[in-house]
Amino acid sequence: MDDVLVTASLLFVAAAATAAVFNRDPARQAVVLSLLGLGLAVAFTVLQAPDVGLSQLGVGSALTPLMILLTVRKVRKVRRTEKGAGSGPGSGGGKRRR
Amino acid sequence: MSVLPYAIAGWIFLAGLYGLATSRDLVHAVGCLSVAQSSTYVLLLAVGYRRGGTAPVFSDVKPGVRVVDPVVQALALTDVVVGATVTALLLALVVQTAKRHGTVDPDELFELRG
Amino acid sequence: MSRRLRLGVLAAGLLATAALLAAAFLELPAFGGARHPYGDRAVEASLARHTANTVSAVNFDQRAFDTLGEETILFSAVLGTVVLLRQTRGEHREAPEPASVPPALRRYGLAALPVTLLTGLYVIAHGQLSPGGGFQGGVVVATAFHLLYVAVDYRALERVRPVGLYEIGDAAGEAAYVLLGAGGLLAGAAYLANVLPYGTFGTLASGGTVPLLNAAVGLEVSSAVVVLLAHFLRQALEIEGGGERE
Amino acid sequence: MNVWLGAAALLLAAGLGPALWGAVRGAPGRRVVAQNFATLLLCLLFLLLAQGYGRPAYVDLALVVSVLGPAGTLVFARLLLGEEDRDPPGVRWLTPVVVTGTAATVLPLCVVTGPGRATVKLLVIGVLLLAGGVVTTRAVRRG
Repeated sequence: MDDVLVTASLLFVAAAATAAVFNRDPARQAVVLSLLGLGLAVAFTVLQAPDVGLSQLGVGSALTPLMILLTVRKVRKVRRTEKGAGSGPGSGGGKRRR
Repeated sequence: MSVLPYAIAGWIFLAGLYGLATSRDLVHAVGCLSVAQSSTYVLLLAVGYRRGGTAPVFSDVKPGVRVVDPVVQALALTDVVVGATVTALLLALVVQTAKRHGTVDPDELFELRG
Repeated sequence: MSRRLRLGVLAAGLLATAALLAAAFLELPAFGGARHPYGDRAVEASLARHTANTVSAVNFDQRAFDTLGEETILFSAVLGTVVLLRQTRGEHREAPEPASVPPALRRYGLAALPVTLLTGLYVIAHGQLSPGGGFQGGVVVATAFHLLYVAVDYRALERVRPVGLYEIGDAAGEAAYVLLGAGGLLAGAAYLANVLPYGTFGTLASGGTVPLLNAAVGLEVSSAVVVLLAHFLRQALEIEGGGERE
Repeated sequence: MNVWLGAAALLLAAGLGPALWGAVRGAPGRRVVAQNFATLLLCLLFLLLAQGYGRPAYVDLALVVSVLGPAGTLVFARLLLGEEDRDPPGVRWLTPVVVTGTAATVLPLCVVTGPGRATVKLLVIGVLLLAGGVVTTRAVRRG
């Protein structure tokens, strides 16, 4: 039974890692990376390393996605400001959701 | 079964490298780097695993039972958290690049340089 | 270099790396083998010092100096991020518009914040007993505050999070670790040696210096993550203006 | 043959596998729903593993998922979903799946554990999971 769980969780991790690489849009990649983090936590637990699993859960479930999505938002904002810079002083404002 | 976990660690590492090298967006590249990094944790824990062993934490089992290797776990656990802060540093560099050059596409950045 | 040539070079490099990895993996001891000399000695040493969680014992006792290095990497990474993400000339701050949040979500955020905080502190405090410790619990504690941003409003988060205080907390955690190490020298042993009485096995006060170093790491990690996220949030939500271009 | 580990393997293959499939393709709304499913199932998976390995200490992982999982989904709901992602497909299944899944996992575990501190911890995790599931469904629905 142990071997079945180890194999299944590692295959899940390998699939999630491959999918994360082939999702080229960073915001959508963040969702896949969060699933990769959860999968790694399971794999660590079935390899009898709950300490590492906890560490991975803390980092992967909320912290890393939050940082990536905030970076994506900032990069988009900078690009928008640059594009609108020629058209007048009203650029860069606009309505945005937070 | 005896090399499958090592092979999976190798696969994750190579997949991460491939994504890093072909990335068209620096934020995506940072994500791929963290994928490649996670392969090291899988490899370390696979090396330390012992069949039929349990976690080397004696809060709810008696000392003397068969346990897996705690040394590799200690190595992996600190690196997971420290790795996240290094990811943050790289993302901060990406923000700075976007501000300076108005793009985060490595190819366009290369052309800007001349 | 053309795109096709680049892909060719990449493919050759990846294949060569794959071959090297395969050769190395075939020489490794088989997965799940019974022989773990370092692990067995680490468990013995940890039990001799009354620490139930041998992983924490390795981190904060047997390899405490290595953890000091890791902590310093963390500290410098945070320092670098803060420097890179500071407000520059030509940028100004604009207060973001308040978010409209359904009352149920707001109630959940306010109720889950103390529960998450408590969970994080529990994970830190039981580092030497059950799975957990300063690294893991610190991240949970820091995430707890950001429930206010995702479930309530950015301004609610800003009210409970004076960033300056957390910057001090980050430095204090690092300093506490270094000074606790020096305590070993004062007691006439080596730097970061476990010089305190080991206590009763399986209680919160067991393990000598392990719980103290663990708490120092918890303080540093939680403050560090709060500071990091504060700067990312400020850049993404408040700071406007492109900054100076070359 | 350990029933709990068997159930965990089944949950991993039949629960987390499809969740990964949903999270890697399609519109952001669909992906976030899949991510939310994954965190909720993960919590149940950790409870089953803790029982299967006979290690009550592993329950801490489920506790951490039950508070951080919803936080992660709320991050995506706040920063990734837009107006066009209102009411993504599959979201109406979230609450029923959470309620049945939690009841089907936590109640048998409580019976096996018997009264005591461990049961209280299990019930706390169950309540957190239900509250998190209901609230994240609302947040994802709004887009």
